Order: sequence, then structure tokens, then C-alpha cells
Amino acid sequence: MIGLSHYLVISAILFSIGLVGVLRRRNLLMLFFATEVMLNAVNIAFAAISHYYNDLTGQMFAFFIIAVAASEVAVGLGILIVLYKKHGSLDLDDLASMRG
Amino acid sequence: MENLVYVALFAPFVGSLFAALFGMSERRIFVGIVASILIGIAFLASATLAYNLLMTGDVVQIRMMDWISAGDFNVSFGFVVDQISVTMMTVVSLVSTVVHIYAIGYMDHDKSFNRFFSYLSAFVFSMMVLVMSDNFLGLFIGWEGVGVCSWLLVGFWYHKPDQAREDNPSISPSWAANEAFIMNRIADLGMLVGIFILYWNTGSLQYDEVFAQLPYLSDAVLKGAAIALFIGAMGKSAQFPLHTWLTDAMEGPTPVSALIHAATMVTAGVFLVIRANPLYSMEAVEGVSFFIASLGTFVAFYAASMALVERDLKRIIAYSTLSQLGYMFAAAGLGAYWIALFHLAAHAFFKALLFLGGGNVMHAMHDELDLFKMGNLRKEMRGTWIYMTLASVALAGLPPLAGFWSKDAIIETAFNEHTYFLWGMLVLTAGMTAFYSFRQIFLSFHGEDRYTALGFHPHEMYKFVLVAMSPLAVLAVITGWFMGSYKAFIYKIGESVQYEMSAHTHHLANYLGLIVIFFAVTGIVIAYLKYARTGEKAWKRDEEKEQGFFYKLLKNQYYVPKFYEEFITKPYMMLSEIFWTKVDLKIVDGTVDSIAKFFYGAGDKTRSMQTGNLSNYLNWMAVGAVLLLTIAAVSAMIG
Amino acid sequence: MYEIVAFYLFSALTIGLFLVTVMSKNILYSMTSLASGMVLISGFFFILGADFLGVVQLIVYVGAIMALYSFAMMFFDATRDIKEKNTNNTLVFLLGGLTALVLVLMFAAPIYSENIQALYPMHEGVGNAQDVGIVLFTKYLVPFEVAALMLLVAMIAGIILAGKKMDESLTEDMSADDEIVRETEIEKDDK
Amino acid sequence: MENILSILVFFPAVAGLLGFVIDKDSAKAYGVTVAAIEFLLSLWLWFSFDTASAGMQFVEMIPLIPDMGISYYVGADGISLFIIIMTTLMTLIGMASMGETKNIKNMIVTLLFLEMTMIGVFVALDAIIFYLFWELSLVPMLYIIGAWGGPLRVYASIKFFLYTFTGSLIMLVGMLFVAYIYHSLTGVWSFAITDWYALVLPVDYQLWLFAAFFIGFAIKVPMFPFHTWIPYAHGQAPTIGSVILAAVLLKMGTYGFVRFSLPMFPDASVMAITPVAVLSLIMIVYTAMIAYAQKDIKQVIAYSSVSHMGIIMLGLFAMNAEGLSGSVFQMLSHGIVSGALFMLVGMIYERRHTKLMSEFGGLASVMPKFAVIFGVMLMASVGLPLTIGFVGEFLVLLGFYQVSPIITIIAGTSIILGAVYMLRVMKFTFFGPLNNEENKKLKDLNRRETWSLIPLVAIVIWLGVYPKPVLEPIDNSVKALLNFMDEKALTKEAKDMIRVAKSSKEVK
Repeated sequence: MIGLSHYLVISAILFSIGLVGVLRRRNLLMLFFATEVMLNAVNIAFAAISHYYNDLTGQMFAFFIIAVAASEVAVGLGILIVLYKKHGSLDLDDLASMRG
Repeated sequence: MENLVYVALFAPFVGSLFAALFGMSERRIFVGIVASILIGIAFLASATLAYNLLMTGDVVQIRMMDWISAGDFNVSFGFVVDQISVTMMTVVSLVSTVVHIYAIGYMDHDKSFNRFFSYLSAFVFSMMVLVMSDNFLGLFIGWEGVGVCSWLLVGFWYHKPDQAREDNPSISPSWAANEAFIMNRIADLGMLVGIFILYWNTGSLQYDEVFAQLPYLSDAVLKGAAIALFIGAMGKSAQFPLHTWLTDAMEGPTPVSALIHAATMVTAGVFLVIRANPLYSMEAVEGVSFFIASLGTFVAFYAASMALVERDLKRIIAYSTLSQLGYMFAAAGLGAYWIALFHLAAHAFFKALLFLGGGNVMHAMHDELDLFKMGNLRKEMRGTWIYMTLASVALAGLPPLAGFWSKDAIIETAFNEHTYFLWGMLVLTAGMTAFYSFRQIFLSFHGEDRYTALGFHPHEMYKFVLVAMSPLAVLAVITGWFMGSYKAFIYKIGESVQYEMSAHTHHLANYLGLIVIFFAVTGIVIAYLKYARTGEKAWKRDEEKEQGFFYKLLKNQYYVPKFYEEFITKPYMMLSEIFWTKVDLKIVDGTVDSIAKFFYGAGDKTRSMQTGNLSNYLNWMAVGAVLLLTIAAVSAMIG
Repeated sequence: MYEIVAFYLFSALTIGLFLVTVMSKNILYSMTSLASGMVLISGFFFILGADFLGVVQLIVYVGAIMALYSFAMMFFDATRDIKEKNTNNTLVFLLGGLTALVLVLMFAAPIYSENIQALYPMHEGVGNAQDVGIVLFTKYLVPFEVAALMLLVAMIAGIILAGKKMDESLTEDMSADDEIVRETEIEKDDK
Repeated sequence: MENILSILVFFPAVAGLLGFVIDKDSAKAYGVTVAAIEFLLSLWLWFSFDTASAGMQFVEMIPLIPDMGISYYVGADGISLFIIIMTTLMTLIGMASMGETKNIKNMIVTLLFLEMTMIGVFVALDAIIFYLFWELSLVPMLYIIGAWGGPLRVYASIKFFLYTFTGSLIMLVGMLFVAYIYHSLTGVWSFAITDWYALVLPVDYQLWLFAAFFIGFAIKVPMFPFHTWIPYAHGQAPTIGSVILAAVLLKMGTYGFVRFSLPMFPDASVMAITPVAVLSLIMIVYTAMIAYAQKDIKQVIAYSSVSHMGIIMLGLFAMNAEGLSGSVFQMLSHGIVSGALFMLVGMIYERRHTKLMSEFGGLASVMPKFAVIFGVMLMASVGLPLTIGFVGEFLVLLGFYQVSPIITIIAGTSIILGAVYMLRVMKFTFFGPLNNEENKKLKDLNRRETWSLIPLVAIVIWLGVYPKPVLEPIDNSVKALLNFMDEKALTKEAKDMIRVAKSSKEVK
């Protein structure tokens, strides 16, 4: 029988994959993808907890996360386009202008 | 009567304020006159009080107003006029009057004439507070007040520059003034502690209330209070080891030396012991009292020995003051309080006279004080010569002058108490006293004329000054004759001041007196043979002898000032410097700054993390996240 | 039984697809695999009985967000392989692995399980969408409205940011054009 | 005038706001007028103060955040009354004596705001309000040092700010914890100090809280070893800054001990007697020695003021009415005397643009008035009887003698060491030959300077001769405080140590 921990484990693994992506990629668009992976991983965990505890709060959170993700993508992509117009690249190494 | 008390107390204060009004303007002769008259009024009031007390025996006690009250502590400005304080009041106001008049002449050419009178009258006021107060804290007001006035007056010629110790042992007036103030402050701490002890154990500082409690106090408390108060007395009365300031204080104008550093302020310590006589005559503090007597005897001898070789006119008189203070303490320590008080009064008269005479010489010699540059001044300054000789005879203790009676009584007391060693020392010191005081007379007024060659043209002091000094001269002669009646007067105060010689001593009294006289005369004769003769046998300076060990030891005051400078002043300065530059700036502030520097440095080092590259930040974020996760996991496992 | 099969199948597929998303050098591949992964995740939601969430996932993520991505990609050079200086791979996999390990350990050991309590239990006999609706419009009404507002703001922001100077070409260098125009003008003047 | 305290607090602030629109030339006259009105108001406060009562008077309470128990709660007792009057007085005199200053309008506005915060601290009876004013007072002072200071002003002002700020943050934590305990015991939130007084805390809690408050107050006092900000602050601050800093800001620390530490943590206070006394001793002796080594007159006075604060600290922990009253009185005396000394140094600095003793010498003959006033203040500073300095110092030492004779004797050396360094200043500045050519042209005090100093001289002598009008209300409040501490103390040692005056027992 599939239990809560199964779902949590798969969520953890997906989250880690997303993390690896975040760490590894230098292209901003790819970073966005990796972030989406992480968000989705978390959503699974919420949905699973919601299910196994018979509590809708988890689903609500997942729901809001999706809303946040949507806004994030909308604004984020807008910024990416502006950046691309300005620098002609989306590589983080080229965008490092705030050196301390 | 109460009004008279206020008059005696506040007349000098009014005089001081009046003179202060003109303090910054040029010399106005009436300032001196008004101040002198006001002091004279204070004297008349004191004398009336004394007469009244003698006639009626009623002690006047008044309470002016509250001063400090906090918690259970309560002290007010209260004044008492009893036999002890009235003696002091009369002596102080009398000598002050004479000195004020004298100063009109002496300070004639000084541009700070008005300021001088302001200070001098303020001093008299403080001294009156000191002697009249009916509680220890009121006494302390006067105690500190005279200290400040002494500081102002010693440093009166503040514009003089510092000199090397070899050229001028007192360095400069302002230096001497500071030394006097600080030394006195050291002693004042002792006095404050004494006040604390008395307050916490008796719950009051009123003399009568404190003394009434004394029999119920433990021995340790009594001893502690007696020691602490005596430390206070040691400072003001310049007892060893706090004595060096007194000779240096001679940097002040001569009237100041006469009034403060001979007749009145320095006797405040003796006065304190006499005032607190119920405490010092307790059986528990016998050891302390004996210590006081021994220290007094030691100082009497010690100061006299330094006076033997001194060349400075004023410093010799200062040493003699020190020596006589030693006598007074010897008497007070041995329990003969009234004799000490009597000697105090007699000493005030002849010592003030001696100082004022010295001032005349100084005035005549244009501030030259070196005895070796004088000689045979007698022919120019007959009046002064007579006064000084009289005073020296009194000091040397020859009958029938004042010094003989009082000093002889002290020496007799030492014999009576079976402290024969002290007795011997005191007798020997009496001989030395006679020697050095006549050495000074002979060197200045007799022998060969040495000053003309140096270009001095001495002249006698103003007439009115000499007339003004006459009361002192008269008193220096006659005071001793009233010893018996004074004894009757002061005995009324109570048992604790009463002191009688035993029958055995009484029996031997004449012989003892003769011994003292013999020593004194011997001293005078030696001085005469050595210094007073003219012609072939005239005194010549012996450079070789001045290189001798003892001579140099005495000349340098047993190297005590040098010792203080090398082992206290300089190390204190050094330690202060170290505390400031090393400890405070480097260690304490350094620690604070290094904390700040740590944060600054940490920021500076970690700044390189801020590459501006988002990828790097993400890496760091991940590291942080992993760390937090691990901590959460571990703590969850443990918890 | 079908639940177990579905779970493992979806798990394997999502892990694989997301790995492709993260590792691939080609944006197109990444995006395609991401979109497929999203669809499979909605599958998880359906297994868990969160029908409404699953549908939202499909509509919003796969429908809206992925569409946005694909439109955005048209601005960039999507066919070209991305050249990246990758970070030290050992560090990356160490951190990723550690996270995974710790998280898995934490979830596998049911330490927190007892602490979670059901606050808003699902009503018996009521469908999931209805439950969600009730909770969403009662307790979470304010966050819901705020989320709506946020989406509106995001939409406007996206339009304004992306819509700036839409008439200008993004791929061609406009400054080069300017120079050419200037040069021809100079030539004209010379003549 | 029921709400006189609020008027006292906010009048300067409102006037300061109005000050922005005042013309630059009349700014100083405006400032002095406002400060004078404020001073008269504070005198009015004294006039209508019931000196026989020991409790809080003129209490006002307006709830601000009722849920959290935070309210605008002010009141004054005998202890704070005179500190308030001293604050207004020193602000007035400091402002009146101010010479040529650049940006005078900003200075006046800053000073008026500073005055508000200082009075706010002394009247606040709510911990949050207290903390608010406490921290706000840093800002104008930071500005005064940083904008009008000497060459190292930035370093000095930042050090001043960060140091005291760190301390007060720790104090804030302590306050929040007290409020939390209050909440957990009573179920309601309250930040009113009078409510906190009723809390009986276990001894270990008391110790921790005492430590938290101690750091906040000790840095402000400043106690050894937290004193190193003060030489910089004084050294770099303009005259008016030093005057206010020495006269009032330092008193906030000692006042904090009286208002918070002693009544709230009686047992911890008794346990802290020895450590505090040792630190105070180090303060007294060590800083007196450092003062002796200084070459700059202002630094001598700066260090001397640390040394005198040591006496005040000692008195606070004497745990008897003599010491505590003396300590509060010494706060006033130190405020007036060191304020006056800083003003005097400022006056000579304005003339010669140096404060180094080696540059002077023989000034007494060219500036006699200056020398006389300096002399009076010097004597008050070394604690001469019949000046204001003696009463407090004597009572503190007297009080602490009951606790420990040895410590008192060592602390008593301050009367010696104080004389040593002050007389050194006097000697090198005023005495000796007038050698330096530049000094020969120096002008004596002008009318403005003389008349701003004469009130201080008058107070120094008046309160030295007749301290009763001030000492009596202080003493009443102190006795009440000690009674309260004695009742509240848990341990027997503390009860033994806290000595209630006999006279106050009779009243009960």
C-alpha cells in the first residue's frame, strides 16, 4: 500500500532534482524550469499530506502555490525579455554586475 | 550672647566678601582697613564671649540651620562657645587682627592687595567655623575651608615659574600650594573615615552626643575612630610623614605664613585632638594616645634637627613651628590637653611675632631670605630686632617668657607619665630649639655685616606695623604668667581635660625646670660663640663641612621630599601614563575596537562572496538550506 | 493495486522527465520534458483524490505556464544548444544528494506525523471540488482575493515588461542598423 | 495643569518643529526663549509638587495599545523631579552660553528635540515609552557630535551610537522578558513600570534580568570597562554637546538603576553589591589616574566625570537612605558642575582653538573672572564642603561605609586623586608665568558668558550651604523605595542588607 511517506519521498527526490538544476544551470530560463520542478515537488507533498490527514489546508496551499508560480512566471519572463534585450544573453555569468 | 557669636563668626566673612568686591581692581587701601576693622570686631566679640564665659561659666550653644539630612543622618550648622573654642577664637581673632594690620604695610606694593585681604579674611572665617562648630562635620567644613584658603594664599604669587628643586626646595608657590592641598586631602580622608565610624556607631556627629555614647562603644571602634581622626590631625598639623608641605608653604606671603602656617591653621590638628579629648582619654585608645605622644616627640626632634643647618630664614621658623606642634601633640597624647592648648595659644603669639619679624627682614632685604647674606641688621632695624629676640627667647623657653611656662609644663608631663625617653628627647629638643633660634637671630642681626657688599640697603618697616605687632610682643612675654588662672578657667569644662602632676613630679618640678633652662642656655651660648662674634672670631662659612653626610642629610630634609618625588609622584605619573596609553587605549578600548574591527573585517572578507553572480548566491543558499535541514533533522532525531 | 502501479509508474516517469529538464542542453527538450512532467504530477493529484487541484495543475501549469514559456522562448534562440560554464559538478550533486538524503530520511522516519492534526476535515459525501470551493470561499477568502489581485498585477507587469518597445527587433542589432544608415548619409554628403 | 508632564515633554518638540520656520538670525533667541519657558515650567512643576509625598505625582495614563498593555504613562517623584529641573536648566544655560555656531538653527532644533527625549526618559513610567525616549535621545546627540564635532567626529559619533545602542538592545530584551513573565503570571500584558514593581521574581530570574538591564545602563553611565566611548564623545563633541552629555545623558544610566534595577530586582541588586562596588572602585581610581595623565583639559574633565559617576554608582548600591539620597543628589551636582566645567573649557577653546594645557599658563592674570569661576567649579568638583559637590559625595561615602569600610576608604581616595588632577589643570592653565604671546591678548569672559555661568555658581553654593529643599523630596522617595525593596526582597541576606531608615519606619 502506498503511504504518505512514499509521496513525501518522491516529493523530496523531485525537489532535490530541482535543486540540482538550480545549482547547475547558468541560463536564467533553465533556472526558471528548475524552480518549477521544485514548486511542483512541494505541491505533491502538500496534496499528499492533505489527503492522508483528511485536511484541505494542504490543497489550499498547493492551490496558492500554483497561483504564485503563475504570477512569478508572468513577471519573471517579462524581466527575462527585458534582460535579453539589454544584454543579448540570459547567462548568469554575463549578468554579474553587482559585484561587492 | 548669641548675637556676639554670629558677629565673631560672620564679621570676617563680611570682610572677605567686601574685599572680594574689589578683588579685580587695583589696590585700595581702605579695603585692608575695613577688613582689619571687621576682624578686630570679631576679636572684640570673641573676647567678650571669653570674658562672659569666665565670669558666668555659661556655655553658649546655638543652632543656626539645618544642613544635610538624609535617611537617619542629620547634621546642622551649630556652634558652641565653651572654654576650648573660646580660647581658640580669641587667639585666632587676635593674631588675625594683628596680621591684617601688618599686611596693610607688608603688601603695600602688591597689585593684588585687595585679593589678598579677601583670601585672608576668608581664612579667618573658615578658622572660626572650624573652632566654633559643635559637630564634627561643621569642623570638617572649616577644616577644608582653611585648606582652600591656605591653597589660595600659598599660591598667591601664582605667576612665579617653577624652579628646580636644587634652586628652590619648594619649586614654586603654585606647586607648594598644590602640595599643601593634596597632602591635607590625604589626611582629610582619614578624618572623613573617622566621621563615618563615629556616625555609624553613635548615630550622631554632635560632640556632646558622640562623647556621651563613647563608654558604650567597643574597643575596636574607639581605636578606629581615634586613629582615623588623628590621621586627619596629622595632615593639618603637618606631622611626619605628611610634614613636607609646611616648609614648602613658606612660598606664600609672610603674613600668611605667620597666620596660617604658624599661629592658627596648623594647630587645628592639635585642636581636634583636644576637642575630641573624651575619645582620646578612653582607656581603650591608650595605645593610640601614646603613639600620638611618641610621634609628637619624634617630630619635635626631627624638625629641630633640620632647622639646625637651614639657611632660609622662613624655613627655619617653619621647622620650629613643626617642632612646637610636636610638643603640643606630645602633651595631648599624654593626656595633658589643657597644657597642649595653653602651649598652642602661647606659641601662636610668639611664633606669629617671630614670623612677622622675619617678614620685616624680608621686606628690608628685598625678599632675600638667605641668612648667610645678612648679619648685623640690628643697627638698621632696631624694633624688629627687639621683637624677634623676644620671640626667640620665648621660643627657646627661658623664663619668664610665655614659652618657658607652657613648654616646661609639657616636658614635666612627659616626666610625670614616666615616659623618660620622651622626656629626654623633649629636653634635648629644647636645647636644639634654643640653638637654632638664636643661630638665626645672631646670623641675621649680629656678627659681621655681609649684606652691604651684596648691594642691599635694608630699612626698617613702617611705624604703624611695628606698633601693630606690639600686642603680640606683650603677649609673648606675659601669657605664661596667667597659666594658673587659665587652668582654673578650662578645668570647668569637665574632668577629661583636667591634668595634674603627681606629688612626686611636683616635688621635682624646680629641678626639672632647671634642667630645661640649662639645655636652653647651653644652646644659646653655643650659638653665640659660633655666630654672634665679630672681628677675628667672626663666623665664616665652612664649605667643607657642608659636604658632610649629616649636614647634607639634614639640609635635604632627610631626603624625604626627594623620596616622595621618586617613589610616589613619579611612579604615580608613570602609572597614570601606562593606564592611559597602554591599558585604556590599548586594552580596554582596543577590545571594543577589535570587536568592531572583527565585524568590519568579517564583512570585508566575506565581501568576496558577493560576486554579483546569481549562481553563486544560489549555491550559498543551497549550502545554507542543507545546513538548516541537517540541523532540523538532527535536532528532531535528538528531540 | 492500480494505485501502486500508477504511483511507481508516475514516479519513475516524473523523475526521468525532470532529470532531462535539468540536464538537457537544449531548451526545447527541457521544456517539453517539463511539460510532460507537469502532466504526470497532475496524475499524482488525481491518485490522491485532489481532483480539483489536478485539473488546476493541468490548466494552469500545462496550459498557461508552459504556453507562456513557449511564447517567451520565441524571443530567444530556442534551437541553439545552451553553452554554460557549469558549476563544479561534485558540489552540485553533493548538495543535491545531501538534500535528498536528509529529506528522505526525515520523511521516511515518521517523527512529525503525530503532530499534524486535521483542522478542516473533508465532509463525508461531498465531492472534492465542492469541498475546495467551500473552504476557499470561507476561510481562505481573503488570500484568494489577494491571489487574484496578485495575478492581475502580474499580468499587467508581464505585459508592460515584455511589451516595451515591441516594435524593435530583439534578435537583430539595432545599433548596427543605425550605423549603416549614418554611413550612407555620410556617403550621400560626400557626393 | 494636570498634564504638566506632557507639556514638559512635548513643548520643546513642538517648539522645535516650529523652529524650522524661524529665521536663521533669530534662531538662538528663539531657542533660548523656548528653553527658558521650559525651565519655568519645570520650576512650576517643583512649585506644585507635594514634597511630603513619596509616591508618583502628576500621573497621566493614556492607553496606546491596550492589547499589549502599552500606554503613554508618565509621572514624577522626588528622584526624577530634580533631574528634570536640572535637564531644563542645563539645556537653557548651555544654549544661552553658546557662542558662534555654524548652522545655528539646526543646532537649536536638535537641542529642543534632545530636550524632549531627555525629559521623556525621566518621566516615563511605561517601559516601552521609556525605551522609546531612551533610544530617541541617541539620535540628536549623534547628530550634534557628528555634525558639529571635531576632526574625529564621525568615529566618535558612531562609537557613541553603536556602543550605547548595543547596550540598550540587551536592555530591551530584558524588558520584553519581564513583560512576558508578567503576562504568564497574570494573563494580561503590561509594560507599566508600576505594575512590574508588583512582580515578585525568583532570584535566578532576577539575576539574569538584572544583568540584561545592567549592561544597558552601565554602558550609558558609563561604567568601567564600558567607558571608552566617552573620551571620544567628549573630545569631539562641541561644547553644548559635552555639557548635555555629561550633565544629563549620563544620568539616564544611573536613573535607570534607580527606576528599574533596584525596585524590580532587590535580591539581585543586593547580590550585585560587591561586583558593582569593585567596578565602581576601578572607575573611581583608574579613571582618576588616567585623568591625571591627560594633556587636554577637556579630556581631564571627561575622565573626571567618569570617576565621579563611580561615586554615584557606589551610592546607588549602598542600600541605605544616606547612600541612595546622596547618590541622587550627586547626580544633580555632577550635572551642574561638570556641565559648567565643560562650558568653561568651551569658552577658552573658542578663544584659542586649543584645549592643550601646554598651550596655556598664567591665564589667571589675563582672565581673572574666568579663573575665579573655574576655581569655584573645581572646588565643587573635588567636593569642598559648602559646595554642591560635597553633600552628595559625603553622603555616598557615609552610606557605603556601612556596607564596606574598606571599599569606602579606597573610594574615598577620589577626594585625593580628584584634587590631584584638578589642581594640575589649575596649575598648568592658570598659574605660572604668562609666557605664550597669544595668551597675553586673551579677553576675559564677556557678559553673555559671565551671566550664563553665574546662575550655576549660585546654585553650586546655594545647594552646598542649604541642600534641604532638594534633598528632602529625594530623601522621601528614596526611603519609600528602600521600604518597598525591603518588603519585596525574598532572601534573608537581601533583607538584612537593605537598611530601612528608622525615621521612615516611624512614619509607617
